Amino acid sequence: MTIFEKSVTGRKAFRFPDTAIEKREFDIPNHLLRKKAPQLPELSEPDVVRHYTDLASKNYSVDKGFYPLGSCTMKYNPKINEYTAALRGFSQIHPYQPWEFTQGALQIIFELKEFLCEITGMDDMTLQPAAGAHGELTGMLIARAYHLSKGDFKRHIALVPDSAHGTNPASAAMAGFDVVELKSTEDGLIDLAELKKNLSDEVAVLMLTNPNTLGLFEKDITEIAKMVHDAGALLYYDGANLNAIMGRVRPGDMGFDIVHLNLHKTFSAPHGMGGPGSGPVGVKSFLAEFLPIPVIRKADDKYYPDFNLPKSIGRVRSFYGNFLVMVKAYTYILTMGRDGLTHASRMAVLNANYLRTLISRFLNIASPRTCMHEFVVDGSEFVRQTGVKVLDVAKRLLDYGVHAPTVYFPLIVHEAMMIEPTETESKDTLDMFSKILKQIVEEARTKPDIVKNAPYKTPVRRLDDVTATKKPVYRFKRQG
Amino acid sequence: MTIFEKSVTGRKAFRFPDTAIEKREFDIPNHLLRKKAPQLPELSEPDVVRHYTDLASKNYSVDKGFYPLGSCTMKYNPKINEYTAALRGFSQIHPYQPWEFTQGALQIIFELKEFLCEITGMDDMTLQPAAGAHGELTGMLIARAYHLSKGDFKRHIALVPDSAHGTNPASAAMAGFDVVELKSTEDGLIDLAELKKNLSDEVAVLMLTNPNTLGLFEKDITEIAKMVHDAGALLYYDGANLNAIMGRVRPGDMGFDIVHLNLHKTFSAPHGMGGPGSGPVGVKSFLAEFLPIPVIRKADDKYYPDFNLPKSIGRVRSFYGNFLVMVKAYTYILTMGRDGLTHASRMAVLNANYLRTLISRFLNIASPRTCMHEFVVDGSEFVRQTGVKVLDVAKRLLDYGVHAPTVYFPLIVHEAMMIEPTETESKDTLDMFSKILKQIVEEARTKPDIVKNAPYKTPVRRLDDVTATKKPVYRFKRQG
Amino acid sequence: MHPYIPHTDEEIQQMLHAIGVEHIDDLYKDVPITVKELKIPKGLDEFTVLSTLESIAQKNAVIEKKNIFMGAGIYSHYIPQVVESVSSRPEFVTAYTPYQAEVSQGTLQALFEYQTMICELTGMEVANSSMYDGASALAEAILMAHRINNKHKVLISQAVHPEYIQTSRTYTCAQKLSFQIVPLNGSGMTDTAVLKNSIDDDSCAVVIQYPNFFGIVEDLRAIKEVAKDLVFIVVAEPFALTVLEPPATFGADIVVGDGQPLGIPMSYGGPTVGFFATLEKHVRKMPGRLIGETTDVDGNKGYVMILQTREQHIRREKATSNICTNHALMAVRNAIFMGVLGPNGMKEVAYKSYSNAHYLAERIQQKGYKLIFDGPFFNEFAVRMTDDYDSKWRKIFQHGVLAPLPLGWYFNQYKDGALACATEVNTKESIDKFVELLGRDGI
Amino acid sequence: MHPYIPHTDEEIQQMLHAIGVEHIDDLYKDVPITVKELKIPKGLDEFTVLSTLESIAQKNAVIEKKNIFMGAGIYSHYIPQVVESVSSRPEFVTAYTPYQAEVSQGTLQALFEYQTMICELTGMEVANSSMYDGASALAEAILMAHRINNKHKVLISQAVHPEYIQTSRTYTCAQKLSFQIVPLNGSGMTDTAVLKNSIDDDSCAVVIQYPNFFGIVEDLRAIKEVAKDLVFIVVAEPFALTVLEPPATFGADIVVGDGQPLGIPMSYGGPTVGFFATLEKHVRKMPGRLIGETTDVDGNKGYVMILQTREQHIRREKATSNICTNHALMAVRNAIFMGVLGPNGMKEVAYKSYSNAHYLAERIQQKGYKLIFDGPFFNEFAVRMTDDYDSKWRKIFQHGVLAPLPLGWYFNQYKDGALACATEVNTKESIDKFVELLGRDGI
Ligand SMILES: Cc1ncc(COP(=O)(O)O)c(C=O)c1O
Ligand SMILES: Cc1ncc(COP(=O)(O)O)c(C=O)c1O
Repeated sequence: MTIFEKSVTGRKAFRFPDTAIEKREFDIPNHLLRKKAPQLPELSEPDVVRHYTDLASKNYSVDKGFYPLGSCTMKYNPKINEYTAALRGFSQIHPYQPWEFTQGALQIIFELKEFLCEITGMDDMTLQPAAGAHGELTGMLIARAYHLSKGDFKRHIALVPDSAHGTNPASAAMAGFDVVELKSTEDGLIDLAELKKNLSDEVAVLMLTNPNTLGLFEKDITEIAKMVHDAGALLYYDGANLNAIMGRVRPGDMGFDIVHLNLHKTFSAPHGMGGPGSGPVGVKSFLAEFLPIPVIRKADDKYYPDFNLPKSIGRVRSFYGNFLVMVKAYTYILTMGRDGLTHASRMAVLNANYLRTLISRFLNIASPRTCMHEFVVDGSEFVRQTGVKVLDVAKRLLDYGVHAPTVYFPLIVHEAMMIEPTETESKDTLDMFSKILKQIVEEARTKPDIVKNAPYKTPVRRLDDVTATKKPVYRFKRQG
Repeated sequence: MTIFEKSVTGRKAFRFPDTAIEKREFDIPNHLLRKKAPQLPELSEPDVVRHYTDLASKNYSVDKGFYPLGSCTMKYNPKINEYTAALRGFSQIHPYQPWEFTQGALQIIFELKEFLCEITGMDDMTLQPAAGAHGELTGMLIARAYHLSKGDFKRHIALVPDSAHGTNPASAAMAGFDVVELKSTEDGLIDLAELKKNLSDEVAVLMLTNPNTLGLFEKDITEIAKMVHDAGALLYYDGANLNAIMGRVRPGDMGFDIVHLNLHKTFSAPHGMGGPGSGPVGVKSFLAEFLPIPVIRKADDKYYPDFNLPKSIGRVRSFYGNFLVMVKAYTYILTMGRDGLTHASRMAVLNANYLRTLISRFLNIASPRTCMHEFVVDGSEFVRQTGVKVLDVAKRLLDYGVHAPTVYFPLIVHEAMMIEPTETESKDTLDMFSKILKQIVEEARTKPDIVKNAPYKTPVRRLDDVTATKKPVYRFKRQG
Repeated sequence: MHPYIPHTDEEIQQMLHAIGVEHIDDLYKDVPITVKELKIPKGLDEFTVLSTLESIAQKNAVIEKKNIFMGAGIYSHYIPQVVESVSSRPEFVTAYTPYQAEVSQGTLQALFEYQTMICELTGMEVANSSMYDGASALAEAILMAHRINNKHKVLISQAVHPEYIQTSRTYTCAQKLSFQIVPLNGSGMTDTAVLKNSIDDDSCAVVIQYPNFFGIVEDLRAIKEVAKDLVFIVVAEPFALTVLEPPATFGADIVVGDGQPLGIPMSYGGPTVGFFATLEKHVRKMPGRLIGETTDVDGNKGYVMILQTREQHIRREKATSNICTNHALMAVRNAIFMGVLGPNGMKEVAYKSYSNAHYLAERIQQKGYKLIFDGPFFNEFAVRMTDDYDSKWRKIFQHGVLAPLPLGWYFNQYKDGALACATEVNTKESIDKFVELLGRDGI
Repeated sequence: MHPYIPHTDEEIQQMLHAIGVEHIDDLYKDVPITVKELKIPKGLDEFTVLSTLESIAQKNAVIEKKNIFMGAGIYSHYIPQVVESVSSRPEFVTAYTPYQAEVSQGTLQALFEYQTMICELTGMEVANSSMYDGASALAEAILMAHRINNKHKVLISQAVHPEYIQTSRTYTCAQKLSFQIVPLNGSGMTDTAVLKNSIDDDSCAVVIQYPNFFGIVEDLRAIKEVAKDLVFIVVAEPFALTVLEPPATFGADIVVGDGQPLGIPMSYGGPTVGFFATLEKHVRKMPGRLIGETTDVDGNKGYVMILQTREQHIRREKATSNICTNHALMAVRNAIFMGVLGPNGMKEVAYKSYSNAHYLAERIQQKGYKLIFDGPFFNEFAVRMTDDYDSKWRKIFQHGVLAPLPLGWYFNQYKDGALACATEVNTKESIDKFVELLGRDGI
């Protein structure tokens, strides 16, 4: 039942203190005064609690179990992070307070930036973007500003591999580039010949993620970087997959000029049903002057926001970004330290390879190469043989109490299932998941209808999203 | 799966700071040093979170839905109470700090005592007892001390109605009394003749709750009090049912000499799967000298603990009692105020009578009289007609997503179902519950097996508690 | 071993064995080593981390709620504890985008209800399930306007939040959109005469804030009259919408704003959440995620993501936006907050804010300061202070009061100006105290 | 209308109508009116309540963990945030006694696991699912001993926590039990010679604390040797049990203690939780609730309350105890905490506490103070200060240090004594600072 159907006129869950100031009627022209109150629900406090307790019980979450959503790095979200972010000194401050009195907040931003620069091998960074895609837009606007600042007006192309995440081309387009798709090799890697063919003085940027969306490390990265730079273009790093390589190799060292990160992936900030995240963008020093304003700097042991960047691309959002998410990432980095972060990457890679090994015994893996922190199952043979779709397998997994992997992405793998266990999962969990998946594959061969009609044990069963889009219902409407 | 089965040797979820002090080996005789480590589970932090998240999902709770457990006053537990009790100034203080530096804590205890004295009409109070039964023991020991102090050594009897809660006779026995059960009238009230017959100079106390466990107000209470006092005995009030009468009549005004309360019932502190609660005991002034030590007093605007009560019964537990529970009750009383508490009682009585009316349409109510905050269904006719037990009905209710009422209590009603909705439930909820119950009664008549084999939708189905007690398994043991 | 990483040495060996390699480094064969050791501190236990963070937090001054007289996009309101308790449930916090709808009905229904509430507040027909913040929501609205009519000139009121304008410029700089700032008249409203004259054939959209940055309630009817053929974008404040006629009434095409006032702590400005609402006819041009109602195979009601072909994961470079991770948790927080306050609580906040702001304005005026504009205002207003106001403002802060925003930060012409705000958290006593401080010598 | 009470006027009317009465007062016909208006304040909004409580909390001095050198029954330990987060889940907090086992498996399994952990710590065969606190658990243990052998004299070590002895006296005063306090020898251990001589035919039980109130590790083997035929009751500290041989090894019949050290904040002393463990042969004499394993009709494992015939709701005045509401949530908190620390973490705390306490003792001795006893101690020890120690102690407090407990409160013979404590939260720096304060002039 929706919250609106639980509403009873006159019920209330709130009470406010007296301000000792007389209530006034609005002295505002009548046509600007609201005639019909918005139909918000009227509830008691227990009503509210029960409504959302009920909704909560209908959600799968990391705290509940295994959530191997490829590309999303659903690692465990430490409880201490929630605590530190809720400290009054962080949550109860106004962004326009005099900066002398928000030195703690500015210190967090500054030091987090330093940490992340060190981890990525970049020279400067903005923490303003609110998510990965937001960071991509920021980074691509920086690339644009850079070329324009050199008077180089003809670089209108962004090269994006066909294996890239959808946000890459979308962000490139928002930043004004024409997107040219690079076909990958059979292996799912950058095809050097293809790259060469497409490089020209019209190319502004090549966007990559490394390891790429197949979980494979682009071993030719140094070569690629050289080619791109020789062509006068910039190399952009989508940091979604940084969780594989921390403490071993850094995007900056590989030749990347611009990097975005996802604090809600690699740095353990929770995903909040879809956000908020945080998408810092790091750059090599020659691009620092284009960063969004303000940039946080330190002088004489004081931190301050610097608005004086005449070449800045400007702002990409209000204030300083998702500050409380930064507090969580900062807490996490202090907790993990250089040793812990390195260990995390190594265990993430170990987990992925172990699970890959188990699953390879009964499903095809898209690439024969050792994977990094994730891998992709190629379900095409399975689908052909059983008539069961990868989507069906995903739904059936829900019945067994685990979350499904990312499906049908990356687009270059047919019937893809993209699996990222992360380092916080244990061997037992991976064993269990592999066993479940194997059982489903078995079911698909012997009793395919069971799988095709799954799920059965979820709060609702298979939902009709086709009709939902064809005849969209955007909001609750009272009957009659 | 138990937490022990999830354990993996060497896993850890903790890390401690360095103290900068060298680790020493124990300089303790060898036979006193532990040889075999306790088998506690070894887990990671995510393991712990998931284990308890899973357990949590298997619990019914007030935040989830209707919990009409008669006699338990399962009212909504306000979120603000949890917040105030967690304030560092309350949760992070040692009970042996100099009392000059715990003035806030002592103020809470003192003022809460004053509030509760006002609400109950008593003159003084201790907040030391940890629960209702603990309060009963305290109160009965005070009664004992009182009679002894007067040199009255022969009063060895505590009168307890047959409708009383089990803790009443148990507490009386612990306080050294011989328990004599008073038979109730047909109506479930105190039988004045029976009382008269049992009163003598050997009777120390009559224990009552009013309204009683049938939810009926003992209308002859003034008469009863007079009889008891005339016989030289004391009148004890079990405050479990105070939620019916706040702001209208007070135990002290009815003639009660000793009162215990349950802060976890009437005053909204949560029940915590079975506790902690808090069971303050209030007394008339002539009994104040017997209260447990320390008593919190105020002088010159300072609060202090007074240990100088030579006639005190002593301590009933360590320190000051369940202090954080007191903070919750204090928060609640400030929030509700005199108006809110009175309103709460009235709405609790309205809810009970409304639900009683609905249910009386298809089940027998134990008493024809208007009820107070709860009422009892007499299921004997239903059981006779359908062969379905009240226990079965209780189990079937679980399938419909509500908690069952208290069953088989009070003992004087055959096949009792004791229903207490509390004031925080809405009319919609009561309508829904009555509808569910009606449907189950219907099922019992038409398809009794459905009810007899319930529940079906719960995390486990009907459990075998007979074998569990016959061949008890007290703890987890590793196989083999 | 790290508390969050479960692997024991033994398990690592077993896993390596199963994979068929000897060392973890064997898995990294393709990957060069460029780092010997990261120059960040070694990992710490949580108690040391906690005390470190606590001492950093101490370096931020927390002003008592009642002493905050600044808004300017981030507002201090009461947030009932139940909002915090419910929205911090791990089932909400640790879930992601509802890719598997059948195990995400909590998320989906909560967002569907959020969308409905935003529709109710704004009067619009469709709302998405969140944007990053108000500023980026406006930027996306402008991009959407461009998609609607393919025109290039955006007429934007000078009284739109300066950071929103900056953000919109950044977002749109590559789209060949030009911005023309429309100045204000003496009452602090966007000058409709100038607006009218500025409209030409290539004019894409008009952007008005309601109430505007200076607190003045803009006459949306008058705007619409002169800008009929433009895409009409309104940036709105949610509490104001409970008492002001919703933008839909005046023909708004897109209504955006920031949800921070609705139960989100000030948080140094983030995370907040952007709301975004429009008309059904524009829905396929709309950015962001949409949740819709549907049924499952058994006919039970349920919720799913709809119209996903607008989005980046399907449409890629042709998507209506690049947004992927949005601010769902904050949107649900808004919904929980509105569920607690209901229409009457929302209105009570609006009334109290209005009354307090007007009392504050009177008291300030009694001290001899003049309001900059004479238009009707809601809970913020601009007042002329003195040329040294910025330093006065810092001094007042040291008395535990966050005084009105120095307008000189953003507006040369209001160098001596301040933007004052009051909400339900201020009291007569706190206002009187602030006004006294304002007039005190040496401050 | 109150936020927690949902009734609208209209609903009240409908309900009254259904009941068939006109006014709510009609439901109260039997009930006299003796109150016109309660003399307590009117109800307040939650923000005013919150600021009231915050200002009351401010009146309590919170000492930084590392500067706490007092235990005496309540100990300052680290509590990982995950313990707080998990144990505050509303599914645990807002449930009651698992009367309906099928919807209480969370509670039941958690308590079953808790029982198992207590058995592991103590070495005993059965543990119940909680008592109120350590003191009342001891009192109940003594009553149980009396049920076991029906004898009347309880020999109780002088080094049992004084409040535990007081509580036991109160609980048992009506049972004709007599208490004899057994004094200590020079090493601070219960004097076995005196104990031996005190035993007679009517001796019921011997009660020893392990480590004892003065921190000394009692030789349980020696006690058992002289008190073979008595019910052997041990009051134990849980962290010590991870490194000391468990009481079961020495023939204990009942082991009780307080679970506060295991993840429960000091909380001004409450709520904590009492643990209670015994041998299977005594189980039917045991107080409190027991959870056992069983199966459901489908053969699935599950948990239920067992042996309920011992309890008050069935056995009434013949029950083994009157306890009903117990401290389940605190017991589960103990279990969560032990789940986080595991055997190694528990041991690490024990080692750190031991090492810190011994460093502290050395430093104090270097200042010329003498330990009262020369027996081996765990994390507490008694030291002779000066006669004015109580006032010194208060002065030190004003420097932000909670110094050792003045023993004069409870023991005339140790008027100049103090009971010091160190745990893993203290550091070299904090210990050095305290010792410096102790020696400073004017303090
Ligand atoms: C490879 C990759 N790039 C970019 C993104 C976009 O990041 P965000 O969702 O934070 O905007 C994602 C996120 O899902 C991703 O997986
Ligand atoms: C009528 C009555 N009296 C006494 C008690 C005992 O209170 P507690 O459980 O807090 O010990 C109860 C509790 O269930 C009760 O219902």
